[in-house]
Amino acid sequence: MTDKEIIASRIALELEDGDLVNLGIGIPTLVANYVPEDKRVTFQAENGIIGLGGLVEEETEIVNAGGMGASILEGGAFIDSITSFTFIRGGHIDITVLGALEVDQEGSLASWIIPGKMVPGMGGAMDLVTGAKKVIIAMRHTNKGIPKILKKCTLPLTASHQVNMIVTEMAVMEVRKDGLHLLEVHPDYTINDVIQATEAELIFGEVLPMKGI
Amino acid sequence: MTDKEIIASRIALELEDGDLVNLGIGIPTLVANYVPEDKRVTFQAENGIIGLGGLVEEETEIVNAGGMGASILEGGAFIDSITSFTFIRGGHIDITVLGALEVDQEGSLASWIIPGKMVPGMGGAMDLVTGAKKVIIAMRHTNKGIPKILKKCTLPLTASHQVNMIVTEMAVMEVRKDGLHLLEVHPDYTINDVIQATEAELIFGEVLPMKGI
Amino acid sequence: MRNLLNKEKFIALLHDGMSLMVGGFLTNGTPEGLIDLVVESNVKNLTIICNDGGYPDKGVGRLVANNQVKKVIASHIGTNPVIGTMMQENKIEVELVPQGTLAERIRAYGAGLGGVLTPTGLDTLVQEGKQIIEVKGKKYLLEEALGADMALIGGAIADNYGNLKYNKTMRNFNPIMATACEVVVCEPKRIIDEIDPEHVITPHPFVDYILVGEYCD
Amino acid sequence: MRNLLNKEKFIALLHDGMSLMVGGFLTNGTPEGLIDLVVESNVKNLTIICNDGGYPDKGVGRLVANNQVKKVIASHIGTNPVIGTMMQENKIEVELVPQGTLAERIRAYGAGLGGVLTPTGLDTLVQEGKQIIEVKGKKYLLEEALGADMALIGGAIADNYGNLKYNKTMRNFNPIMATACEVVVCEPKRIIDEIDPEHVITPHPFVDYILVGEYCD
Repeated sequence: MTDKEIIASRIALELEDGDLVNLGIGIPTLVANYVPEDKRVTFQAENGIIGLGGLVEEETEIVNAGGMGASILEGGAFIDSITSFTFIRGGHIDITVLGALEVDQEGSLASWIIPGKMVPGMGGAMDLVTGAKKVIIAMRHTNKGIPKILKKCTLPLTASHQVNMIVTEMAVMEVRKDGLHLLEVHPDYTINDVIQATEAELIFGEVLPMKGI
Repeated sequence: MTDKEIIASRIALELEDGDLVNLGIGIPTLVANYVPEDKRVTFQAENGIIGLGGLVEEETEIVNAGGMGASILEGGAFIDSITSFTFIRGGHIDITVLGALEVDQEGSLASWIIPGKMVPGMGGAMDLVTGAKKVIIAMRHTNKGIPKILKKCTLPLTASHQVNMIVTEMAVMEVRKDGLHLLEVHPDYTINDVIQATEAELIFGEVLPMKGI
Repeated sequence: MRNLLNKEKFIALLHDGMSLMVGGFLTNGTPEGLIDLVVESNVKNLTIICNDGGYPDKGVGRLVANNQVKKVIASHIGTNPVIGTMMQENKIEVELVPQGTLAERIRAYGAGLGGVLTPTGLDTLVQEGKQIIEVKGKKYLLEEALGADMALIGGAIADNYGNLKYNKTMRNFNPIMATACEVVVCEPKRIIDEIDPEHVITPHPFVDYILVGEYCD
Repeated sequence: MRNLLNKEKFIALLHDGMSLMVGGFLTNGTPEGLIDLVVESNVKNLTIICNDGGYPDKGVGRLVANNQVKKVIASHIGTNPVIGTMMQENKIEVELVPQGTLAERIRAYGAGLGGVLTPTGLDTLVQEGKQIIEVKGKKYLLEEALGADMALIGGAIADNYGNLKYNKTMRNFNPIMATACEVVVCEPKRIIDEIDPEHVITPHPFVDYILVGEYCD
């Protein structure tokens, strides 16, 4: 499995039967490929779909939140942006999976601006991390060796204290009141490898091998 | 014509082609009977109809804002209460016609509570008088001889400074910045009759006979 | 279909002191079958949030008549003289809210907003105890979000996935309340295979349970 | 049908310095025919309110590329590098607004509200210059209502009365913007006799003009 596949398949294990889930662009999108058959999970696209299906090649009137041709599943609904963010901000989304530039041990994240360099905008990300019941960050553990999991974010925040879980190709971490807990490590790495690649302080006791690998 | 018919038919002359209009319960409802054929007026019922039609006798799933069996005209729409009050509060209603217990020369009105006696509630009235572009009060000039058009309302207000026009069986009055102007008097009454029946100060110059009589 | 609920399971969800939002406008679109069951359960000290007080023998008025209600939050109670009388006798608490404000407060809760700024109610009794906030030189009342423990949704046609659309004027407060409660129960008028995705008013994730049985055509 | 509008009449409604809300999400549901005409009019100093910056050759991005835009209010401009470059060079002003907040601000204006209280953006740059208001012990940002001079509505099917429904995901911001502007112009994909009253998304009183002609199938 590639790093992306490791991250996506591990996150898919967090989905529960009946969940409404919003997946961000990039690695998060891949999570949909790993939903266990016995779980009925509904995906939302914030541009206005409840019951998002797979991508389609042909010209279509349906797009996903990345603007790509997409489909809707049976039992789905098309909604406007207000209803879409009623779901998102109102706590009706069980899980959102998003990428990030930085995450810190307090559960804050940065993902929408590198001042003076790149200002794509926050899109729906600020609402998603504020409103979803569970926020999972899906990203590579480092940016070419430079830690992305920090004591304190240095870039402008997307939100503070909203991240619940971080899944990388190396490890699974959970943000709790007392700090960032290292729960699982991928068999290819040691706990020390993870500590080395992480600026944040990691709290751990028994650490399990990454599930689903 | 009865008093009610005089009031309703005079108010109907205020409706312009293309207007969206909300009529309250009682005398205001009668205004719909007098819309000139050459004017396309759309009526709203705040429980959720754009394009309200007439009352119906048979059992129906459609009711008006008074809970009575009603109908919808071609080109109409059923909406929820949020959309209904988006129309109302957002200034999309051209004219609302409502009854009142008291109106004063500053354009304030009282219509939803007589403390210790009757507390029906404001329903949609507070939003209607706050949000509609033009607020017309349709009511008998007095309550069995006791003036209802006052210098200052004595009952708890529905809203302050929102009434634009008052139409009674005796007269047509307009609230302007400098006070309450007497514009028209029904041919059965003299200006003095109107002044006698009104506690508010009436400003007037040339007074016309009530239109449409 | 998932999340079907029968009479016994519904009654098991009820408890004394809970808050209930009940859809409908002068009982048009009110789920009378669910009201039957709340009466049967005889749970007490309810807070009822509804557009209006219904009638003594119809809609939420029946819960009042059965002495199950501690407080009513509504825009209008004029059609139910029982509530007026009980209010004068201090047997029931009534909070009157302008209809558009009631809709916005419920929507705000469902949408995760703390509240909205409305001009409605300024310089009236409605203003009492509320923050007045100025935006661009204009004054507004801060009206706070309003949620509840359970929504009772009526007037709906459900599909096999739990999506809802509504019959004509029965829509009113139903779709708004379906966003704003911990548990959302719908008593549909009927259940069809699938609602066209463009015609769904309340998408299925808002709906927790659909009541089936004698209360459904 | 009333309120039909041709190309010349539409262009006559445009003027320098106006604010335009443009429906669509990454140009899905954006009225490209109306954009064509705004380009043709060459009006300047526009404020554009749109979910995103579109693409350099599609959607509102074309107005930017044609140097007609003074300010963009959007949730995302990452798909249009031209805007990013012009922003760095101070040739265009960009106000980035969280997508849900953008929708709420527009809806608030259309509904006559002064603003809404949202938790989104707290403790971030979005908070700058805004009132923080506490409700029930929780902090919220006061986000003010946002209206515009004109809405350009796309992705719609109109009926002969001027009611609109929308094609699939083309709904997005269109129905919200249709409530929040002085003048609302729709470029429908097609016009049908009548939309079922239960399927209307934007009732006709919200719509001022329907564009007809070559821009309509």
